[in-house]
Amino acid sequence: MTYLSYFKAECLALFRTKQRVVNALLFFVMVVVLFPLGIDPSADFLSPAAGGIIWCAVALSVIVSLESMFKENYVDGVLTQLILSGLSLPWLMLIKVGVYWGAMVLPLLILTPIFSEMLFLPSDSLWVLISTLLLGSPGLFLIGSIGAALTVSLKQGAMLMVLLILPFYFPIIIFSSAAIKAVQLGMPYGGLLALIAAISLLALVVSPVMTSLCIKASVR
Amino acid sequence: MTYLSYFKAECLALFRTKQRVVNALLFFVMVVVLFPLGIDPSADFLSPAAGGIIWCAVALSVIVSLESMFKENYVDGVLTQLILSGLSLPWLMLIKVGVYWGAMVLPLLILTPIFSEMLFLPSDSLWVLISTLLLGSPGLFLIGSIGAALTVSLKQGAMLMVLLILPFYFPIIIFSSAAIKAVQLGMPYGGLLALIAAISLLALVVSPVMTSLCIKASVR
Amino acid sequence: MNWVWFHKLGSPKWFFQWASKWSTPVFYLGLLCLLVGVIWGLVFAPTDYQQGETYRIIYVHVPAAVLAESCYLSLGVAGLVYLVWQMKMAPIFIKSMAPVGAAMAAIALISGAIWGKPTWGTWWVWDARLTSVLVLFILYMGIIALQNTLEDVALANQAAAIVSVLGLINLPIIKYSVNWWNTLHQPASFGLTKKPAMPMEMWLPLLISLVGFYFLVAGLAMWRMQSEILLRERRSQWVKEKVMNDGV
Amino acid sequence: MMAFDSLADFIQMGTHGAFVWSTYGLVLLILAGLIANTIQGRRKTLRQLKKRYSRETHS
Amino acid sequence: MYSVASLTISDFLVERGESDLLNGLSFSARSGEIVHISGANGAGKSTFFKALLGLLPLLNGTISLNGEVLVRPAQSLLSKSLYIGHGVGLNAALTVMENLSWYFPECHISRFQLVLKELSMSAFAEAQLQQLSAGQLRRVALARLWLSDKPIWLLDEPFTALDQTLISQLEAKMADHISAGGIIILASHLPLKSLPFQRVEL
Amino acid sequence: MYSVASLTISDFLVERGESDLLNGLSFSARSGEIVHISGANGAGKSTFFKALLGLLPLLNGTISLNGEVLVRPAQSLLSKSLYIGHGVGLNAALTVMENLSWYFPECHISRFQLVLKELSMSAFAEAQLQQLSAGQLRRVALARLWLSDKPIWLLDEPFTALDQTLISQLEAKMADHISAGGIIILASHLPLKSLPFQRVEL
Ligand code: HEM
Ligand SMILES: Nc1ncnc2c1ncn2[C@@H]1O[C@H](COP(=O)(O)OP(=O)(O)OP(=O)(O)O)[C@@H](O)[C@H]1O
Ligand SMILES: Nc1ncnc2c1ncn2[C@@H]1O[C@H](COP(=O)(O)OP(=O)(O)OP(=O)(O)O)[C@@H](O)[C@H]1O
Ligand SMILES: [Mg+2]
Ligand SMILES: [Mg+2]
Repeated sequence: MTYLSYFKAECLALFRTKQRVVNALLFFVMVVVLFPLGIDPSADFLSPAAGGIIWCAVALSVIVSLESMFKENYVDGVLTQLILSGLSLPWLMLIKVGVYWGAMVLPLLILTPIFSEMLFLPSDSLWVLISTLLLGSPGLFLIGSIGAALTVSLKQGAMLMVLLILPFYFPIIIFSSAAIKAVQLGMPYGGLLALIAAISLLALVVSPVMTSLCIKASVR
Repeated sequence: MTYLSYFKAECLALFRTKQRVVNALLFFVMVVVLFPLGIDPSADFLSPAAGGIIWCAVALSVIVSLESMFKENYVDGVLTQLILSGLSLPWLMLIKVGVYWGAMVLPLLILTPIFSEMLFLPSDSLWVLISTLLLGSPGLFLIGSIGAALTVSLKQGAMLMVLLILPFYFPIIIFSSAAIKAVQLGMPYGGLLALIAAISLLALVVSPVMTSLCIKASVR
Repeated sequence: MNWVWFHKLGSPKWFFQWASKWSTPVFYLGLLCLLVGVIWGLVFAPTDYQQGETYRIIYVHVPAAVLAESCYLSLGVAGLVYLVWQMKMAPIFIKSMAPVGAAMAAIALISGAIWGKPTWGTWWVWDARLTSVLVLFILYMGIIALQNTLEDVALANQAAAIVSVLGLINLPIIKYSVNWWNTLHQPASFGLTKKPAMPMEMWLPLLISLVGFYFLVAGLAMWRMQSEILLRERRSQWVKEKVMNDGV
Repeated sequence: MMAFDSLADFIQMGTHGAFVWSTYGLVLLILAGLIANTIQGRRKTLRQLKKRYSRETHS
Repeated sequence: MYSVASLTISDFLVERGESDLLNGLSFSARSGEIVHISGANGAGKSTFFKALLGLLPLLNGTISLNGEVLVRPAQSLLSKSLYIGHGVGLNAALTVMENLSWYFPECHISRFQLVLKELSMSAFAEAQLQQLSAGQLRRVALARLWLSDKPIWLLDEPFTALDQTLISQLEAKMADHISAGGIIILASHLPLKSLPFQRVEL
Repeated sequence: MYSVASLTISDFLVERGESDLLNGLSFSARSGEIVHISGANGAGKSTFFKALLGLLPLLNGTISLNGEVLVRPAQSLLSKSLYIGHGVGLNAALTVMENLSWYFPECHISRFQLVLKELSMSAFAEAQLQQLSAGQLRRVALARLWLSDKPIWLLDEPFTALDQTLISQLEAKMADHISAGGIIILASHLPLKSLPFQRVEL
């Protein structure tokens, strides 16, 4: 086993189960649609809330799609073999998260303009929304992978994972929706974007190590 | 195996894993908190949206908590034994959904006043909110169990389940939040409550049969 | 009432042969009608005195919207037939029809959204009709996702049939609920629901285009069903002969 | 009795030519995609079955 | 004595993935007989049990009980047979004892204790299932053989993960069952040591 | 010849749930030897392997390789040993061949084909894992024994679900390994038929 062969295997596995990525996107669509249907469909309500709504939906769908990230591998004993492989577990985890991120983010970015239009997001905010997504989503995935590793041995992970992980998503969500509001009010938002990027960077440093620690503790 | 012993076993199993119920409630709390944090914490925004927010959170947490309803039983071969038990599968399914509903709804009703207060729901709407929850939640659980049965053989069903089931929740959510808005506007809402009850009744008739059909097709 | 046709329809072999005879002519007839209707609509139909030329989008928008609904109705009926009689053809029909229906819903959504921009000034509003088409599209995607995710064919059949049937119940409810929901705080939107009294010269090409869409969808569905039948009946002798001899 | 006086008028469709033509373009795209998908599905099925049958007859 | 005199399988054919399995399997088991189905990995032993129980559709084949062909085979077999397959069929959230009392509400708790003692599992009566070793879990699943009164036993690899002591105990239990007039259909890669059986090769 | 001359375990003690297991297990295996760990269900065989590999913490005990006590035992053992336990360790989304090439990127595809042929699994090279029977899945997991060059094999119930043919094949493979100077530690309820071994009772 090498890093490259693991990377290839992960890509292949994700490509085989590509319906999974599609499902994650459709999940995102559903959550976005839930808001106008469940709460208020008027532009007055939706327009200022659009950025927040999209970010909430992204956060939920990232969590739900990451939840099963390690589960199959855990049950089948693949994680055991990864630990025993002699390769550095944090790097392996980083590879896995990277593959997931790559597969999810691009389609999400394509969907964003459509949904921001449907939620009446002013079009000058769109670019800020996309920037926050680009800068913040690595953080979401990296933090999420810690949660997935923590809950891997539990039969009912999704719920617990939301509980554990959402609090850590709050800063990203709050800064992002603040940035989107800032541009609507004509205020500067560069600092907020920098903060979001900083969180993602921090996650990049911390997450692989944490994830592999959790995995090691879970595999018995 | 008898219906009674199955009922007892399910109650006991749910009682053993009561953390699950707690998690579902915490999940609900998280989603509710997500809105003010991610979108807008002002009373102007929250007060008219409160009913809708609570209902969206309820719908999501019911789906996520039902997702794993049959999964363990599927993996361990318990579903096989239920099918082979000679008892009527629809009744067994109804028992299981009933137990889940019973365990979830009471704590939810206790939480509701707290959250409606935090979301600035006018207190005259509270009783309508509680009535919609009482009348609508059996429908949520019954419809949700069909989705759980459909996706039982999948490793990561939550996403697909949301996708399949949320459209069927829309009417309940729409009627409920309409009823809550109606009372805020001083309009009659009795008809809406009757409609919600009718949907739950319809689900009561259809769901156990559909659920058991799916279970039978899934167990191989 | 003679039920022979019903039993015949249930036989993949009989249906395959029937479809090989009819699918191509039906498809081309549909294409022809569509072309006639659209060209008539685009080139010859008079200008609308209110909307000007933009109204010409109607010649694809309305047929696609109608088809999206009819296709779903047919899915629901097929699902019911499968659950009640376990008829082999029903899941084949559902599997073949779902993507076609999804495409029709997509056309209705896209053409409507583009039409909305010049007439309403926005691509999208959360109006009753639009929302119910969006939900319809999502339901189609759900059925497709289910079929792609479930690997066991028997299970996928059952699951798709159940979701189709439930959708059938859901459809009127969602329509009703959405109507109610909308009118509660947003009455009389854009007069979309009021039937415009169209002059004959505008209405006739619309009718032709609608008929064209129907035939086109029927032809496509038959083609798709044929492939599906071949795949599922692969162990029967007639399929083997058909594939090996004339390549179909 | 065409509704347009010239080809330029026809292309312009009053003021909103872009809307009408982009709609028809997208519709064409979707329909073409659907038809292509159908034909490709048929080809794939046949290829698969032929391979299968020839493997069966050989073994 | 049990009420089933004979179970006859004829012309079984089942589709699994790309291939047809069991091509025309037929055999008959009379009261007091063991049928031992053997065959290489992937021969279709597990598939056979699932088809017999109606969990997989039969392409072809009939099942007769006491000489009569069953019309709704799965339904009529269910009330007379006990199936233990690869899955243990236990509720992971419950303890060992609670699992047993769920399956056999009519039995008294002392009966369970007796059986668990026989299986050397007394110490684990109140244990959670995830605390058991592979073999201990199988023992709990097999406890159902000691508790049920179904005449037909359908056992798919019952010896998996068991130690030698338990294997002999299980064989002794099977001997009891057939001497009481039961029928056992068994798929296993291990030969039965002390029992007479009719061999069916797949 | 392999580079490992001896592996010595001494005074192992592991806490599992309520009880302490392995109470002071010690043994030594030299190059070319098989250690057969046996014991009743729940004796702690699986626990032993996990403790050896560092997956469970040792309450007490040391591991020595070639006479030297290992300081970071798990780390130093990993590069020299191959563990096959209850879990198959295969990625369910990939085919058989893809799984093998993921584990052994350095091997050529023809090598895999050869090994699969030897295991009578050629027909399933492109099969999805969920289409395999219990024994076929184990075969794929065991293919790693044919492909790896690690000197120490740690096998927890390797014979589970295998048919007789494959059991003898596996024994032959194990004979090859020890005659090449490897070390095998094996836990199994089945006795080894044709091989000399050192027995360790738990
Ligand atoms: C995304 C946006 C839209 C969607 C999803 C949509 C959907 C629908 C649906 C479902 C129908 C009913 C077809 C039937 O009779 O069964 C319809 C009809 C119609 N739509 Fe749209 N529509 C949209 C936008 C528009 C716009 C912007 C206009 C023009 C202002 C428009 C004009 C019409 C007309 C004239 C009809 C036929 C009249 C009728 O039968 O009521 N639509 N549309
Ligand atoms: N996760 C756990 N938590 C607590 N106790 C456990 C756990 N897993 C195993 N045990 C206990 O540890 C003991 C040894 O288990 P282990 O799995 O090592 O047994 P084993 O020798 O491999 O048995 P088998 O032959 O059945 O595979 C058993 O008594 C079991 O009850
Ligand atoms: N879900 C499935 N989809 C497709 N093919 C399958 C599936 N399950 C099993 N098969 C195939 O059916 C055949 C028989 O499988 P089965 O599990 O019945 O074998 P078995 O005799 O029980 O083998 P073992 O001794 O390994 O348990 C195998 O060749 C296998 O590849
Ligand atoms: Mg088997
Ligand atoms: Mg063990």
